Amino acid sequence: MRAVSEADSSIMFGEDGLLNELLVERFNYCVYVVLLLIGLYAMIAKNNLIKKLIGMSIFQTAIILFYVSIGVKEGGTIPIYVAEHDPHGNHAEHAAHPEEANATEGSEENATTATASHEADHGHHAPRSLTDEETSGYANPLPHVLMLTAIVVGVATLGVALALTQRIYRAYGTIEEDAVLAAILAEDAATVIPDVLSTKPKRAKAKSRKAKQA
Amino acid sequence: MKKLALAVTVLTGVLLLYAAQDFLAWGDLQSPASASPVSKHFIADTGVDTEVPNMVTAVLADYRGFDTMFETVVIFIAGIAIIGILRRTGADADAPALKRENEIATEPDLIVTNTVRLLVPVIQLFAFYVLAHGHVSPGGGFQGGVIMGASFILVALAWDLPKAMDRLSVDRAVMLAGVGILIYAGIGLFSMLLGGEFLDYAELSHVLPVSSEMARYHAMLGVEIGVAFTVTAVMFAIYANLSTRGRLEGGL
Amino acid sequence: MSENSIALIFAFPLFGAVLCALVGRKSRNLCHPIAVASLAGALWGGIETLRRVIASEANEVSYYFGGWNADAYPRGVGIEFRADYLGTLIMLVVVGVAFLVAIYSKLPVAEETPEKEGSFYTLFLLQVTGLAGICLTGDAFNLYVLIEVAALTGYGLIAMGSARAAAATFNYVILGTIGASFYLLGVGYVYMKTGTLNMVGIQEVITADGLADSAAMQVAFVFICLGVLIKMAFFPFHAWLPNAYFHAPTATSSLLAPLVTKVMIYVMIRMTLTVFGVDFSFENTLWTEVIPWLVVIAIVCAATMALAQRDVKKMLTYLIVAEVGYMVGGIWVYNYYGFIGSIFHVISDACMTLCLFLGVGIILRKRKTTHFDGLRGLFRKMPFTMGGFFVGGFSIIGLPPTCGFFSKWYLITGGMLAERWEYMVALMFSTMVMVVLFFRLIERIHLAVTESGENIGHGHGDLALPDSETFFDEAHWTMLVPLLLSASVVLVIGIFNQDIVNLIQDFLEPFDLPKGTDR
Amino acid sequence: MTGLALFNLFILVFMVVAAVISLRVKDLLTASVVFGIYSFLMCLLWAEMGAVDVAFTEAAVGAGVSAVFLVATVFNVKRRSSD
Amino acid sequence: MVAEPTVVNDVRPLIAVLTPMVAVVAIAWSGEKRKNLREIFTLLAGLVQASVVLSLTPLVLAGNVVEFHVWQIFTNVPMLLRVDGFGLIFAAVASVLWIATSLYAIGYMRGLHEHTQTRFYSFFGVSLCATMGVAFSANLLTIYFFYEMLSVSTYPLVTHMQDKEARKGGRTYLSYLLFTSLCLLLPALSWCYVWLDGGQGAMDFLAGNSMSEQFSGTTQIVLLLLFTFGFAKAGLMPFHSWLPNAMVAPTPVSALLHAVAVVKVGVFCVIRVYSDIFGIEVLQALDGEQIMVWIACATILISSLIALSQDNLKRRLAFSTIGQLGYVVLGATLATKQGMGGAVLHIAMHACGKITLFFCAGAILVASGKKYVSELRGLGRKMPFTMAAFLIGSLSVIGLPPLGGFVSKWYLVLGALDRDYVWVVVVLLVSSLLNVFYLLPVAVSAFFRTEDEKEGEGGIQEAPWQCVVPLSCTALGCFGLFLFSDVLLSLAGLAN
Repeated sequence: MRAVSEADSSIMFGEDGLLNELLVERFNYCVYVVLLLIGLYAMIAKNNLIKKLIGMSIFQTAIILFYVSIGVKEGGTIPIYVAEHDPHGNHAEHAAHPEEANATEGSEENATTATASHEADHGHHAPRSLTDEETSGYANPLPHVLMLTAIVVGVATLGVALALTQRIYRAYGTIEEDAVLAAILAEDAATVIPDVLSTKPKRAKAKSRKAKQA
Repeated sequence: MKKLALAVTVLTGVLLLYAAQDFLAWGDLQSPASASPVSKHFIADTGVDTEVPNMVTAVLADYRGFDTMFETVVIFIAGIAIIGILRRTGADADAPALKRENEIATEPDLIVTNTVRLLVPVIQLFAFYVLAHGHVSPGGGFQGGVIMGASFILVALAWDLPKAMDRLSVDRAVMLAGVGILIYAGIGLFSMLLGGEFLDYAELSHVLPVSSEMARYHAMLGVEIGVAFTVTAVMFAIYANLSTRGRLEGGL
Repeated sequence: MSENSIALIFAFPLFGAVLCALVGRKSRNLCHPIAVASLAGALWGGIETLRRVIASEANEVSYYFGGWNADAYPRGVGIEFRADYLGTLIMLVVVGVAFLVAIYSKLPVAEETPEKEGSFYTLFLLQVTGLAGICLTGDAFNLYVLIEVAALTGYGLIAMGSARAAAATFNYVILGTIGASFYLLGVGYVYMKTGTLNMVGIQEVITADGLADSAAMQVAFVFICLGVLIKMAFFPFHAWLPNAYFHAPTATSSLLAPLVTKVMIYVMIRMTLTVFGVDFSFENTLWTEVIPWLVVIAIVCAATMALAQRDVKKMLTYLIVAEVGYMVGGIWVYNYYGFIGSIFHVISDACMTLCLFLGVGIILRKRKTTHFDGLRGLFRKMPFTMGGFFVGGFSIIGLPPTCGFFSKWYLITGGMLAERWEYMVALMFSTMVMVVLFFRLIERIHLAVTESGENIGHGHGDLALPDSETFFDEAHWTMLVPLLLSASVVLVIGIFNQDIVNLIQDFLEPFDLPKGTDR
Repeated sequence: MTGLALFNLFILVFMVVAAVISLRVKDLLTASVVFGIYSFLMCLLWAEMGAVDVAFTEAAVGAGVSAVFLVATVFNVKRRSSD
Repeated sequence: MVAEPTVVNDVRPLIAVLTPMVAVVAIAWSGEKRKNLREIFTLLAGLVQASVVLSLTPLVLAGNVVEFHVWQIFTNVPMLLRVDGFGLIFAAVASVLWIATSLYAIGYMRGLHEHTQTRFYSFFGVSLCATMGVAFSANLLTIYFFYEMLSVSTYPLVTHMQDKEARKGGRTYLSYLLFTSLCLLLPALSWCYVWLDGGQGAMDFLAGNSMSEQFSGTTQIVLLLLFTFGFAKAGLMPFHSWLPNAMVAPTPVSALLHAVAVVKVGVFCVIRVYSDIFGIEVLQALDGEQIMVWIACATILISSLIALSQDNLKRRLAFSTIGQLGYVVLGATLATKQGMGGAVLHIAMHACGKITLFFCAGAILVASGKKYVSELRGLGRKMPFTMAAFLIGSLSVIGLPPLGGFVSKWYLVLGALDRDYVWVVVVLLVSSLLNVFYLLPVAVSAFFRTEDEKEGEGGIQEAPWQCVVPLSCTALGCFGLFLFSDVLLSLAGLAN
């Protein structure tokens, strides 16, 4: 239903609709860029590890926003079949009236345009491939799928990174990058190379041998 | 560092704006992404191929099921990795714990606990609904799993971790996560052994009394359940480790 | 089963990993055999795949997960795996290397990450799954997912070690995420312009719609290249690599160091050749002029930094960075021999880096340090280990008949063909640096002289060692055998390089790269 | 439409504001919570764009679990941040 | 060199190359414990190798070349072993002298109680294998393989003493040899590989030279320079100073490797390139090729002058070697049949003479521990055989009949006259004079100057027989080479 109503409205207030579309569009892309840059900057510049990670999440969500914006279609509804395209119509009925099924084949085209005819043949059709104008009524599902994956990857990365933060805190007692670096440098300065090849006894032996020779 | 970051950011911004000149009109129906045969096929023929009304679920669990399998694996990895990182072994195990800055009062608050006691069943029921109804409405394995995991997390938040671990211990959570992956990959492998490609659910129609489309439909439910297992378990395991620095005792 | 060999490459390690996770807590010593067995299975699948690719007349085999094959449905509806010579060869290297490391890792894992075998081998196997998948996938977004699989497992594997390792890993996480996200962003732009994610589909659309001069596509290319360059630790972005690999547990660094950077090089080759296409990638004047000079800087700087190290393992990590420069350069000199060089160097460098890191692992285990001061007399203590180690070393230098010589030969030839003298000079420079590095090692091991130049001991070859270090005391066979195997692989690949290069040539033929015969 | 556009605008602006706040505030707990708000706004935006599943996931994962993870970590490490 | 020879396929070249490697395994297996067994293996390997090489002579004299295809390195560049006259001469010299040297080495190493002798003999075998490989290589890549193998395998021998002099020597040795071979030679090779139709024309020594039509004059000159200096084992100035530094090695090493095998490998490669890659006609047509002649002459004169100033006997011999190598390179650069012939001959002649001198130096060290020329006064009384051999060796190197050195120098002069470079003849004469000045005084002072009295009359105090026998044989060899020089010439296919 929603697809139809929006289509009507955009026909009715074309100017208005167009303006808004433009406004939204510009805003969307700009905001996606802005958020992405904010996140990127925070990832690199922030000194606090958790701040870095928040930046990371913002960075990723910005990219997701970009993908979702690709999938948007003018007047497209959510990618779930509306009732008259639902593959699971009443099959029993459909089996009962095969000729009606044939009739529906003919009456598909007006299915999208004439709202009245929907109730008539609702649920009376087998699963069928949608026509072009019907497909244009739905948002593009592929970016959504991709971004589901991206969100999950994002939270996984966040979790691992948070675990690392705690590990670092456990070892160095701080989560400020510069402090951690300082601690590491101190640690390096403190570590001595294990002297596995101490040659003291050998040396002595050698001396004694020389002494004997002399 | 700040200057470097600024430089990087500015460069990236310039690139992005340079690309922005090429953007298509908002929601353009003729944009390659929307007009490509692939996306057309998803919208037009999902019903025919799989009889699933929610295209996203169909694409997620069937057309791009391989992606989703590895997405689940990613969650699994995160769980294992976090346990591996925070687990204390050897000399590290009995290292004195750094004391928290602001220790929370230990005995749980009555109102909170009672509310949670009321809420948790509802949440879990809803989780099952989201999982099972994902074919025809928004939702699916991930969302259901996350909500389910959240219910356990809620218990741990209201009381403390052991209370939650009575219901789902971390070891058992790892088990559960593995089982989830086994379900997913197992269905894929099974359909391969039935003579199709890996994850080719249509082959399951040889053993299920349904058409190949409905086989895909049901198999998707199966893999979503697997995903839900893994996500539930791992979400809780991650929280359990993060909230207690891998010690798995005491509350937040 | 054979027609599903591609799926088996993943099925074996995947189920193996889950198994490790399930039995890991209870019976830890089961994990190692499980890992070895499942990798053996994967290896069989890989070899089977190569056999089928050679048998197929198009020299490539497609596998459609979920059965959404391209002739019944629009291409790119499902996820396609496309095994051609390039991908299959590198996938084989990945699985083979992982197999050797798995055998090798028994003792180091038990000693360095006690009580964590379950988690370790789970992540280990999933890492292999991810890397092998990257080599075969024909879907741009699936590639991203697999990159993240490899990255996350990598974080876990490295951070399992010391706290230092965790600190190093954090930088890796940040930079790795930036890299992967840049790649994702690039793929987003590509999808926006082409409407498909299938690599072949993208290529078709680019040529059909003439997208070569589209701003979005160019930016997409730049972002993808940037992302991959960060992931492969190309010089200005190398900051994460040395520390991460240096502090990582032995088994981890032996697995990651040979593979991760090389696989990313493969991604770059894949993107430039088959996704964006030769014309798009190399006819543009902007980056074809910039990147070769970046390469020169990268090689020179990395080699110089390697020169400054006093620790074998640290030195090797910088060598990896330098080698990355080689291969990127081989791509961007843009001609037939350059590409042969890069692809073959990916293979050979994986083998020789493996050889070196296995050797270093043994040294670390025997002497508790890899610092130069701890090396004296190792030729007498572990002749076989050091023999294998230096086969790898000579291969890095590029002495015949090790495989390093041949890959370097093709790279030099490519640079000469493109008349990229600066690139050749950089190659020569780093070659000499590596000569210095490895013969300095030989001196430290072989001679009885301190670095400042005083004699130790009383001459006549007395190395003045404590008695515990004087006599023959070889490494445990589980560590020695993989090392010697990898060393022999380095030699065999070198001696019979013609057979591999023939496959690479068959792969490169269709792209009609400049061959230089028409001068 | 106009209302929708305004709604959109409102969300976009507030998202940027939330992002900046969560990065600038010195108290990490506040930062985490504000980040949760940011995620929630993001999920509203996506829902409005027709990406219901993504919105759903983001609501559960981004605004829910991620925020909880952050909070959990913040409680286990220092709460104050230098920047 | 040989126009359209008949090719005989035979495995013997491979056997000759692999014999030392087999020996190495046996040597390493027998180890320090069973030293007699170990040294028997060494001698045995030498005998087998020499007999195999010599058994090829009749085939080659009949105008055939013996080939063995090992494996395919690149498309149309195989790993190919081929025995032609030139290669056979070099191989024969090296393998025969190896027998002498290993006998000598036994006496020397035992006499001085050296450490890790097993390592010493093993790497000696490896380097001999590499030398054979170079001698029998059929194309540039094959030759490059064995060339590098030789560089690396001689390093442990040079640093045998494992002290800081050894480190210095070893560093100079490797840095010179590897720098030149990796940074000059490799580009030159790949240059040929790229531009000369995928290698076949450029790489193989029988393919005839396609240089002149493919390359401009300047390119050819650059390639010529790259090749000549790339083979730095030829000791051409300014890439010569690795040789004196390598003298820290034990004397057998200096004797066989740094008077015969290694340095001769260098000049051998140079001659190969000049005669078989470029070809005499091309070189003669190539203007600017005189640069090479000048460099060679400069090397000869300068090194002789430096040799005069050296007091350490081995260093003096080393600089003399550099000068003599200059002769060989000169012969090649003259680019005439005579010149090439002279060069080929001089490899054999100088090998025999110079190894004698080194043996003597070693024997003196073993017997009396003396290293410096100034210490040798009156040593002739104590070590008559040694010093007699020394005298013969020096005369041969100086080039007096009836000794081998005379023949080769004679052909060099002829070659110079063919190109009517009179000044080259002058250079040759002057340098011979210098040879007289820095070699004869040693023998003379040994025989005719009375030693200072404090060391009483000890009668004859020779080095152990394992040392004396070989050096006497090689001394006699100098006469033999003079008599059979025409055989060598006909082997080189240059008899006129």
